[in-house]
Amino acid sequence: MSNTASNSFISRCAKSRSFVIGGTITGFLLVCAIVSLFWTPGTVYDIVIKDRFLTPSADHLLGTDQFGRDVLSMLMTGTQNSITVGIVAVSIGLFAGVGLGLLAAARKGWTEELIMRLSDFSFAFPAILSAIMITAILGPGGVNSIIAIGIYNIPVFARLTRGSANAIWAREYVMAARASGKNKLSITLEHVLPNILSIIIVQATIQFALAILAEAALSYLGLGTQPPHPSWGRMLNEAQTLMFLHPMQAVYPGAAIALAVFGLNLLGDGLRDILDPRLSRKR
Amino acid sequence: MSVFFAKRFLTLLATLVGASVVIFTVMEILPGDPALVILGVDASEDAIQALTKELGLDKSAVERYFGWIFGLLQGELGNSYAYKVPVWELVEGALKITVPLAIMSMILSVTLALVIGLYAAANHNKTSDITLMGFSQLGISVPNFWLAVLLIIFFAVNLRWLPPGGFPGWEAGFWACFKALLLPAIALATVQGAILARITRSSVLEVYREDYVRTARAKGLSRRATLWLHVLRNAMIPVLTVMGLQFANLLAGTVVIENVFHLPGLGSTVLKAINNRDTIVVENVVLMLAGMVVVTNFVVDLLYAVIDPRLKAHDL
Amino acid sequence: MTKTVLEVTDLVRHYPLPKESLTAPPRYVYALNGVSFSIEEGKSFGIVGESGCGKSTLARNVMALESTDSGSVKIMGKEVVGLSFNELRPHRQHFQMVFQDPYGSLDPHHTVGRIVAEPLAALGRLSRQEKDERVAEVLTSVGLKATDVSKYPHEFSGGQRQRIAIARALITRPSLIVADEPVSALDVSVQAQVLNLLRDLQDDFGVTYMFISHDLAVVEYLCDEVAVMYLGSIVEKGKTEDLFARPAHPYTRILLDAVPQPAAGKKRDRIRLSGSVTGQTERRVGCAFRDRCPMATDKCAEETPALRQVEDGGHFAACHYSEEMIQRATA
Amino acid sequence: MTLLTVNNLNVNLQTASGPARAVRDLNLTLEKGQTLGIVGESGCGKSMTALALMGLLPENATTEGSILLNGENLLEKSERELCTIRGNRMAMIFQEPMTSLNPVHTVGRQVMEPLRLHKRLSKAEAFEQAIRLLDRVGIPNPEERIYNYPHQLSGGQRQRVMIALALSCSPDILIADEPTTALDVTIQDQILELIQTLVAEEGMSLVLISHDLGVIAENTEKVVVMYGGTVVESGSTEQIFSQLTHPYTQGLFAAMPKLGLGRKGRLTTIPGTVPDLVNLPKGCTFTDRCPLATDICRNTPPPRSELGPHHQVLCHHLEQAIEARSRELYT
Repeated sequence: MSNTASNSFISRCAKSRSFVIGGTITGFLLVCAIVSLFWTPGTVYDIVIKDRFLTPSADHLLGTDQFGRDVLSMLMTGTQNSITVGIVAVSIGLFAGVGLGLLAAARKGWTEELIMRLSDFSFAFPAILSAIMITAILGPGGVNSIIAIGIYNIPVFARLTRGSANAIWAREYVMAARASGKNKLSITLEHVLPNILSIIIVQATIQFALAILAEAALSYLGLGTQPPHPSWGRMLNEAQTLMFLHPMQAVYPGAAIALAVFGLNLLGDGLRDILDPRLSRKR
Repeated sequence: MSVFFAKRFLTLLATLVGASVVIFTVMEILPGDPALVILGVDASEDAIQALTKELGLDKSAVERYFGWIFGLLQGELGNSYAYKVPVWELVEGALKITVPLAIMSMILSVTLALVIGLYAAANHNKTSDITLMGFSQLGISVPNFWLAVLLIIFFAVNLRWLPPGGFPGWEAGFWACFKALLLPAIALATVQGAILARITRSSVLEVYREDYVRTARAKGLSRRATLWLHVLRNAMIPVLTVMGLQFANLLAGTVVIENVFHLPGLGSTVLKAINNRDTIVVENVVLMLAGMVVVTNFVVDLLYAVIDPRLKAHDL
Repeated sequence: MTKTVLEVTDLVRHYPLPKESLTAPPRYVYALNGVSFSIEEGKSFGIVGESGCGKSTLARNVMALESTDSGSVKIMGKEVVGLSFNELRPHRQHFQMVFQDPYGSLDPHHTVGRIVAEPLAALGRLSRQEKDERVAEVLTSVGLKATDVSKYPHEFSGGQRQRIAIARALITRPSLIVADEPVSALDVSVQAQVLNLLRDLQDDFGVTYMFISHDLAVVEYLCDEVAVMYLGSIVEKGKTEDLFARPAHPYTRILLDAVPQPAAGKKRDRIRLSGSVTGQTERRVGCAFRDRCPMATDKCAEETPALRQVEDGGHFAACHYSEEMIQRATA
Repeated sequence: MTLLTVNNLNVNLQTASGPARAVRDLNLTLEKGQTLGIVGESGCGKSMTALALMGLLPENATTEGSILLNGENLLEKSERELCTIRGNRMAMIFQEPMTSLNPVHTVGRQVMEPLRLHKRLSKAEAFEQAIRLLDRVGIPNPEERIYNYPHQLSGGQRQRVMIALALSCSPDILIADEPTTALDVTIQDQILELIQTLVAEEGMSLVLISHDLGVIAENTEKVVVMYGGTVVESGSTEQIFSQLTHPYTQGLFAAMPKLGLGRKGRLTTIPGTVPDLVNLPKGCTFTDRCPLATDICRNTPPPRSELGPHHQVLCHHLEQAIEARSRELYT
């Protein structure tokens, strides 16, 4: 029986076009990140002035930048940065946000009111602006921008979790568990969490993509990842002044960001179709 | 007065008060002494102390907070530390860029979203639907500041149709300003529009499955008439929610986009002010941005009541 | 000597409503207005009424799933109202519940074994083997296979799911099972299977049922005693055969007459209800049913009828004209 | 001339697990002014039949056969032509009065809509007509109620609005799909009575769909019993209820708790569950649950036997089934 269940799960995965494309792109980026840890086609940290602005060739598939660094290698190494940002920022949001959301749904009353008002409140601040302010306090830098983005993820997950958890709390099987003498903690862990997990996973994928976008924006403004560590956003920043002479320098990193975000969004959509058949039937 | 309206209005006020406290606190923690930044590291201790006193920074934080708030209530924003001019003078010009930009991109994105979303929903699962949704997925993925750069390269550098950046000022005439804001507005609206288009489509499709839509079809209404007369208004409810939330993102986007296009709007003002440790400007501008978001969401809440009579009965 | 399993005395539950305006006085849904009854061991007690009469609220209060405003609920002689959730836990093995929706009442992520074993949590101290044995035993007793433990709810049909729910309620060998509309979501052919099962289980294990339903025929089939509820109060109660043969409250009579009969070409002669339901949010002097009652008089508006014995053998009704009603039925 | 004739209607639904035969080889006739009941359990195809008649089948459905309304085949009509028939010559009432009205429009606007669409009435004329219709279906103060939104009405009143809406263009045929299933018995009684009266006054034909044998018995002249997407027995209501013949009809009747039986006896149960429409047996759909079934039932579609005038039964073992009437068919 578990065999047929897993089979149908795999076949559902294979059937979802979004999942296949998104998964392939995400997988490709992961491979890039891992490979770049050990090997890149060219130099990333060394400045070779004589090689600046080379056009694409066999040695430099995407050419070089104004410091003579290999663009492809920088893009590959930039993947590491984006993935780290995504993982850390989403984890912060996930643990704190899901925890608060579950608490709000289980406790109700003023706890719920307080958590929800706080998260409402945080929505009044435009995300990037908050991140800018947080990095302004903590100083520009990769770690600080990640924390800023992570904090911003907390209310997103808190809201989502509380909303879906409330729906589960209204189910009869939760009432049956109450009637069995289960306390709220064990109901939360045994019934509520497993039933909302798929929704949270889907949202995590989407927040991952948003975190990459946000980090790129911060780095672009010079508040995120600092030189010399390669980051797609900072590459764009550096390319902007050269936009009129060397437009392709601005095209590559942006395309990399777009590809990563596109892949993750598709993956999220695909996961939604697979994990929540009720929703997928609706589209 | 109705509970619904009162509740929403109180939330609005509370959010604004809370926002002002948070902003002020953040600015207090912010490392860097405005006087030091203004005078430079070489300045003498006396000069710094004198300037600190002159700027009123020697007073306690609580005093300064209430000074700020009471000033605001009287329409006084105070003077910029860095430029020694009233903050309003700095902000006024910036508002005249950011607000039209935000409105322009909002209109653009909503129009885009409704047209695409409705068209895709009406052609559910046909090629046009799938293609449009593919493009919208792409639209969501593109970072708006990169799109801005691409737009500049294409429309300003290659085609030379539109200026690559800068703002001529409203004295230069509406048309010139419109042209200056068009590319930034498109860059902002594309992403927001793509998100909204997807929401619109799925919301319309969801409402299509409601029992009352079947009732409408059973009355003999055509598919198209059902869409306009019965589906649309119900489908707008979730779209409106997202629209309200999007506005915050749109404003945030302007901060970055203004930077790309060298527009002296609120975003540039706030970035510059943070660098200058011109805290009073930062406080005012951020509070203004938060205020815009809160007021927009308040308006959205009121719109709900117009669209959905059930709210009126329960809460209004 | 029979033992009383459930004794409910003067149970009251009013839900506050969200305020309509800032100045308006607080409003309530009067879900239960002083309900009293008791159930003897091994009997089935039916509670009938239309939607909004408070029967589900009653079930939740008896099960101590929400706080009670006032009154007392004694299960196996132990007062349940006022106990904290933790204090109550060990006592919960004595009363279990079966819900209406066979799809919503089973967690889709749990196996049947886990679902059925859940109430054992109240007992605590069972070994793994002991648990497995009891699950297997209880599954067989409701007509499922012991090997079904590792399956998930979605692999079962509605009727089988309801059997799983019944197995879950039975596993602690409770004295009382509160069943809230357990068959109303099922098809007729499956409903009969579940009703028969409930009867058999009573014969085999001597469980006591508090059986809530809107379907009079189902209640008549299963229950020894019946109470009819209207707007948060019991308007009539008594032995099933007495109450169905000689309804002493006009509302009971109307309910009975409204049930369509599956018989060839008979146009029934019946008393019909006039008007629509008075809101649950109003409290007035007099009989709550008077606006819809075909035989209401001025007395009904002035004097609230008390629940009183109208016939020997514990037939109670809350109507000024019960004797006339009985006379009419016997004539 | 016969108003409505359905010949060999087949409805197939494309589902994830394969094509489901929601309706197969369905034949019906309906004269002007006649009332027809379709009875069966969930998944028997009764609702799909109704939707097929209205041309409102879901997108994944394909149809074969013919539906003749006054000799015109509806299945061959364009969507535009169907729009002039729906709500005009054929109207429908749905099960859920709570969700079948648009929550953001006033009931007046919704009742006026078909009048403006089909009768081309002006706004003022439609408004007056709508008030008359609301009054006709028994809504008190229609002049005020016309401005109400659906959520301001009770379930019964909403169903009355739905009836007003269906009635607005005086259709030839009214299709009511489980119109009272979501309502309380007393309200059900009122609504069915209203439908009866209106159908008689207007000379409309009625197709009443229900799972409740009682509702069908009291409100129709002709009955079609459906199981597994196909008709197993049909005839006049009198005939069917006095001579239950098909094993399924017999079982369905015996499984139903009936008022007045008391606690005596035991309900008959039909073993098993409703069939999976994707994997139906080639022959009789009831094979797997039928006590009389033999090999021939599984593989050969049962013949249609005329038991009396218009009383048709589809069963391979007709004699045994008739003989079983006197005894318990199911044990």
